[in-house]
Amino acid sequence: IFIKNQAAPVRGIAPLVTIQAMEPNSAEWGKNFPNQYSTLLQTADNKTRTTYGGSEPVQKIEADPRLVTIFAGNPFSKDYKDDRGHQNALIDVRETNRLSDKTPGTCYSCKSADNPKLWANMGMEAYDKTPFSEMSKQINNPIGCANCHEANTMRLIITNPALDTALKAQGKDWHTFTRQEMRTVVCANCHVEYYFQGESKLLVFPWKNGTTIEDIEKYYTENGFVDWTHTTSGASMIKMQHPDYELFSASSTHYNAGVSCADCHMPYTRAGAVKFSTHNVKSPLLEPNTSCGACHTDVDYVVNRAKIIQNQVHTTMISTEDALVAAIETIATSAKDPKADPAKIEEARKLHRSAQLRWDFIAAENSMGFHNPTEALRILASATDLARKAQLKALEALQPAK
Amino acid sequence: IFIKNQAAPVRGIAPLVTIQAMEPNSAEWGKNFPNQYSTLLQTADNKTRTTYGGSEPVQKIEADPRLVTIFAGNPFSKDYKDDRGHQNALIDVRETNRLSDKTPGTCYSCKSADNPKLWANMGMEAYDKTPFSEMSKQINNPIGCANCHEANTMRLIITNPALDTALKAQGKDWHTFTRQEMRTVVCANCHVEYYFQGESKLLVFPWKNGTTIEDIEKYYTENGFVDWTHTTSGASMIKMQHPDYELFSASSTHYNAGVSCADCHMPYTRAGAVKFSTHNVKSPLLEPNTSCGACHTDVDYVVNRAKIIQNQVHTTMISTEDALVAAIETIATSAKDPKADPAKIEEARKLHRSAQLRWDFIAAENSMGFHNPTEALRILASATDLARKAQLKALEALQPAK
Amino acid sequence: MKPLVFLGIGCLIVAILTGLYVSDFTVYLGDDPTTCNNCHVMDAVYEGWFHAGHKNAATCNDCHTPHDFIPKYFTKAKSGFNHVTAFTFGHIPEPLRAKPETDEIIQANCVRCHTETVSMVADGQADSGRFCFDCHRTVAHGERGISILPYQDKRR
Ligand code: HEC
Ligand code: HEC
Ligand code: HEC
Ligand code: HEC
Ligand code: HEC
Ligand code: HEC
Ligand code: HEC
Ligand code: HEC
Ligand code: HEC
Ligand code: HEC
Ligand code: HEC
Ligand code: HEC
Ligand code: HEC
Ligand code: HEC
Ligand SMILES: [Ca+2]
Ligand SMILES: [Ca+2]
Repeated sequence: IFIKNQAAPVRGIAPLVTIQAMEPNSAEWGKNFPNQYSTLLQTADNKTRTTYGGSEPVQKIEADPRLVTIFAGNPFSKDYKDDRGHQNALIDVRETNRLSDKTPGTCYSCKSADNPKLWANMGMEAYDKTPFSEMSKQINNPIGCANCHEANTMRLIITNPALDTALKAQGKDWHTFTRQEMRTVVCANCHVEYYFQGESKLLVFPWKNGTTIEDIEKYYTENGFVDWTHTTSGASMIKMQHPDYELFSASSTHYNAGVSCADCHMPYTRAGAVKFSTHNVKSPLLEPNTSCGACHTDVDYVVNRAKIIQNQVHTTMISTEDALVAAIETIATSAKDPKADPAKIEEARKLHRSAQLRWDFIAAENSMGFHNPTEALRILASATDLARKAQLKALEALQPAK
Repeated sequence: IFIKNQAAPVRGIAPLVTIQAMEPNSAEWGKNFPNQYSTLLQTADNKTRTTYGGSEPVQKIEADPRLVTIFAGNPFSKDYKDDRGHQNALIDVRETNRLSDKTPGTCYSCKSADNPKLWANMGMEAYDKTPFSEMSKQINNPIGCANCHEANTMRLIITNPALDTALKAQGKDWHTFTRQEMRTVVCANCHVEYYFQGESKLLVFPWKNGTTIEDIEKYYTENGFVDWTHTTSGASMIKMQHPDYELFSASSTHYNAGVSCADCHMPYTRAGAVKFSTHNVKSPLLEPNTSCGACHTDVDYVVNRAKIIQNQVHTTMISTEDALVAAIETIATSAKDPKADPAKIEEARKLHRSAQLRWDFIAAENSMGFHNPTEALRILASATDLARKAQLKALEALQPAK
Repeated sequence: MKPLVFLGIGCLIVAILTGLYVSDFTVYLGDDPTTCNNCHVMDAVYEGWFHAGHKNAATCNDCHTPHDFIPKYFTKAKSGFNHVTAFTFGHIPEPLRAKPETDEIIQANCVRCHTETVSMVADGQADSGRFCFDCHRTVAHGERGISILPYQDKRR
């Protein structure tokens, strides 16, 4: 059966049924592509944990109580779980304690295959303005084929208008990207830092100045955006969210070498004699032979290096958190002191904001630094420095002027 | 069997003359090995600078005046040049302003091919006790074949008794090392952190607990060694010196992959049809095609990544230096204050020592972090944190006790 | 009884012959690289070899089989057996990886062709514990991840 080379028609894409443009139901697409569909469904049931990742929805604020102080006043201090497979996106966004009456429809932007059609029909502005509970009625499918592919051609496309806009703002047009670039950029539909702009809660990616942490900080400073006010330090804060794409693409070893997200998270697998991209997207450390083994001969060696890197980043991140907690507490104490110089307290708060958004860029990113080890450590080192400077400034506020 | 499958005579080494054991004069060895000898001589004339290295004796304390504050009280605040090729070792050690009347013979340990024979004849203790100016009479040859090779067999061997002892203290015997391991360990004869033990100024490598920075700090804390007392902060300091081997071997990407110092710094070159190890040891960034090119096809890509890494490390290192300078000045100010709590000042000084020996581990290392990027950044991040903590402790010393 | 035994033996012979026929047995006796590429699981290594430095210098067997007559055919038979059984029964490792014996064979072949070049450095003074292709990682099959993964274009 497998013996000879298979004839071309059996190997390629021979569609059985024609798919409607932006079809929200992945089962329909699955009729043509059973392997991709069945592996997509497997993301529902992944359970294994790795040292710093995996698919268990571990409650992070219990695992690391510093986070409660660090996020004081923000919904993330109430509920912050590790992410799991794409099939769970809808369940998880509906169940999180971070929701409130004011949650906008925007929160569905990265959770459902219904979006492309809804955005096409009602426009993103209208979608984002609709309250979350209201939008729920029209959202029935978790992440699926329509989030990443054009129907029938199966080309990778950008489906989230916010990404299209953000790239345009940088003078980039994704239609000119190579296929290998698309294997990364398609993940940037969702795995990126975002904020809700203005009253209409429009989804925007803060990339106008570029995508490094310094560029993003500059963007928020310029437009005056504030996610929340820290209830202990009083600083105007930014919450970073999953900047996987931004960290990875900041000249990391793998990015510069032309490696894509899909190379590691959707490696080619074989079913019979056919090779296809597994759509069971998960931690590559769970199956390093298929994932890393395609490029690295000595898989034990690279997995071991990955562990060393993650441990180095984790140790450093914990030191940064200790510094942040110290800064927050010192600012709070100084601010209460009637003799404190208010200008200096304000400077200390600005330093707290700068420190924490840097730390969060690495903490909210999902690979414990592996996606870009040296950049992660550079950023954490400067976050620690800024946090300690915030603490020093808060103490200075109590010194009599000379 | 296949690796060693050639009969000895065909192997190309057909000695013309027999060499005396530990022959100090490389020209003698050169009769048998003209390629190795002529490339060794080339290290005399290298002049090109790279962004962070190369072979110009740049005066570091002029390039970066923070170093004057950081090394206050130590000879390195007077003269601290970038290193250059092996042929210059003798000239440079004789000309440095770091010498004084008290300089012991030990300072010649890593500068001359005369050493192996002298150590064999007079013993290392006697050698090290002899004043530098006295030893000068017996030292005529710069670094040469006898520092790395056994005569005639041309086997790589360990010639510095201090290294032999240091390895033994860790339960290691270099006679069991593979050839590939020797291609790294032979550099550890010299490119390692050392100190002068006791009155006799015996050369010792502080490796009993291991070779990470934490192990080395523990060693010095346990045996109470102090290099000098910082004249501004008053702390008991350790000066780190060229821990190239220790940083590289701390599970770096290349070390873990089995790459050796010689692979990058002595890459194979061709003379006619035959290839040999170039003995013109210098920055691999000067000839990356030979150095990196055999393993990495895309040489521009790796050189670019090396630059990015070095820039990240350099930026972080400068922040650490700023933190150290702030700590030093704050401790000095507080220490002068009669109201200061002396116990807290002492704690601040200990923190200063811990911070600075970490920073120096990376600053005195010669690759601007490239030898082990993540470890370098991890160490700098913790150095910054410790320096800021020293500063905070010095301020705390002035607070009235609660 | 007897006819049954003959029938059994006959079937066995037919089965073996069919096996040899469908697995294209005779091609394994030659040195043509397209033989190896017969299995499309080998597409990527074939493509890699085709685009890398040795295409004009060495075929698969120049590197992958020993060069004395008997070991050569022994290796061919052994790995041929592995290949066919693996392929027929679907035990195809993911990804394909050279076995330690294969590494030794390749190394010997590198040295066989490049004896003069490496005469000064491969002098066996101590076991270096590594292979030519630890440094020359791309000479045979091009860049990994580009060649070993099928159907991919490179970004730059
Ligand atoms: C070179 C391989 C590689 C590339 C390329 C890569 N990743 Fe990863 N990714 C990893 C590894 C390794 C981890 C850590 C997994 C762990 O700790 O279990 C990870 C973790 C993650 C996680 C968290 C997984 C979990 O277990 O919870 C997400 C989400 C993720 N990556 C998304 C991305 C995105 C988006 C891109 C592209 C922008 C990308 N990755 C590129 C290797 C890679
Ligand atoms: C439509 C939005 C969207 C797109 C496009 C998307 N992701 Fe995700 N991804 C998510 C969401 C949402 C989750 C978390 C789901 C949950 O926790 O319920 C997630 C989770 C993950 C995880 C964690 C899985 C686990 O088991 O812990 C990985 C890894 C991941 N994504 C990688 C990728 C990669 C690689 C791509 C591109 C090939 C990609 N994602 C494209 C939205 C998206
Ligand atoms: C730009 C895309 C995007 C938007 C907008 C977005 N998310 Fe997500 N969400 C993701 C991705 C990607 C993941 C998986 C990676 C991670 O958890 O860091 C995720 C994971 C989650 C998870 C599971 C992990 C966890 O954090 O507990 C929840 C719950 C969630 N999102 C809720 C929300 C809510 C509530 C909003 C609106 C405030 C929202 N998301 C807006 C992309 C998005
Ligand atoms: C999270 C993003 C994402 C989702 C959701 C997704 N795909 Fe894909 N798909 C990819 C990527 C990335 C590739 C690799 C494309 C390439 O190499 O050009 C791919 C490749 C494919 C291919 C080409 C053959 C292969 O396996 O490489 C087919 C067919 C395909 N997907 C079908 C589907 C179907 C059917 C669904 C829904 C059941 C689906 N995909 C859902 C990202 C996705
Ligand atoms: C598509 C190819 C590809 C895949 C898949 C891949 N890598 Fe790499 N990896 C590379 C390239 C290229 C480099 C750069 C070095 C080089 O040129 O050899 C690299 C470098 C590395 C390094 C050295 C960088 C450092 O920071 O120490 C590590 C470690 C590593 N990879 C681990 C992994 C792990 C773990 C996985 C799987 C999760 C993986 N790689 C998957 C191609 C890949
Ligand atoms: C993977 C390649 C590689 C390995 C292995 C390596 N180095 Fe280096 N080394 C470099 C690079 C790159 C630089 C930076 C040169 C520059 O900045 O110009 C460097 C710099 C140096 C310098 C300073 C050179 C100068 O230009 O002043 C010294 C000394 C040095 N290395 C010694 C060692 C020793 C000793 C070892 C083994 C313990 C070692 N190296 C291992 C690549 C390597
Ligand atoms: C006998 C002691 C000794 C040994 C053994 C030794 N070095 Fe050096 N090395 C030195 C000294 C001393 C200098 C500085 C000479 C000067 O600046 O005058 C130096 C300088 C260097 C430089 C800087 C050259 C430049 O142009 O900037 C490099 C690179 C280097 N060594 C690498 C190595 C490597 C790799 C090995 C092992 C193969 C090695 N060294 C073995 C003592 C030694
Ligand atoms: C354990 C070996 C070792 C000992 C002992 C040693 N050196 Fe060096 N020395 C080196 C190496 C290796 C280098 C090149 C690397 C570097 O400069 O960091 C070097 C470089 C130098 C240089 C040129 C670069 C510079 O720093 O200006 C001078 C001068 C020098 N040493 C003087 C001395 C003096 C004085 C002593 C005694 C106090 C001494 N050395 C003891 C190994 C040693
Ligand atoms: C700084 C240390 C050092 C010095 C000094 C040194 N060598 Fe070497 N030499 C090496 C290393 C490392 C190798 C590589 C050995 C291996 O691969 O086993 C080597 C290899 C050789 C080889 C084997 C062939 C080759 O090129 O790889 C010969 C012959 C040789 N050296 C001769 C000499 C002669 C003659 C001198 C003096 C003129 C000398 N060496 C000085 C470190 C040194
Ligand atoms: C003897 C082989 C060899 C030599 C010589 C070599 N490398 Fe590497 N390099 C490797 C291996 C092996 C890895 C690990 C990744 C992998 O498995 O491909 C690596 C990884 C890297 C990486 C990714 C690691 C990171 O931290 O980002 C960079 C960058 C790199 N090398 C640069 C260089 C440069 C620059 C030189 C020359 C100065 C060089 N290499 C010389 C074998 C080598
Ligand atoms: C019948 C299909 C087929 C043909 C024809 C074929 N191979 Fe393979 N090859 C495979 C399969 C399946 C594997 C994986 C099974 C294994 O690892 O033993 C493999 C694995 C290998 C390996 C890695 C495992 C090892 O033995 O080190 C090498 C090398 C190899 N083949 C070389 C060749 C060469 C050379 C030829 C031509 C003379 C060839 N193959 C012809 C199917 C084939
Ligand atoms: C110039 C020598 C050379 C030639 C010619 C050559 N190979 Fe290889 N082959 C190698 C080397 C080297 C490796 C890698 C061994 C390792 O990394 O352990 C390898 C590995 C392989 C592997 C295992 C895959 C892997 O990445 O480990 C297969 C399969 C293979 N070769 C098949 C072939 C086929 C089929 C041909 C002819 C089209 C061929 N080889 C031609 C030297 C060669
Ligand atoms: C059948 C004989 C033969 C075998 C076996 C062989 N080579 Fe070669 N090799 C050649 C010839 C002939 C050339 C010159 C090719 C040219 O210039 O096009 C060459 C060129 C090279 C080159 C320089 C060109 C390049 O691609 O970078 C290197 C390096 C090399 N071989 C290494 C190896 C290694 C390593 C092996 C074993 C994995 C090997 N060779 C096996 C015959 C062979
Ligand atoms: C330590 C890394 C390393 C190892 C191991 C190694 N080589 Fe090389 N080889 C090199 C470098 C570097 C060059 C480039 C020399 C030049 O171009 O000046 C080279 C050059 C060559 C060349 C000449 C290429 C040309 O362009 O003409 C051949 C042939 C070769 N090697 C074969 C081998 C063989 C066979 C082995 C195993 C016995 C081997 N090499 C082991 C690093 C290595
Ligand atoms: Ca997860
Ligand atoms: Ca230098």
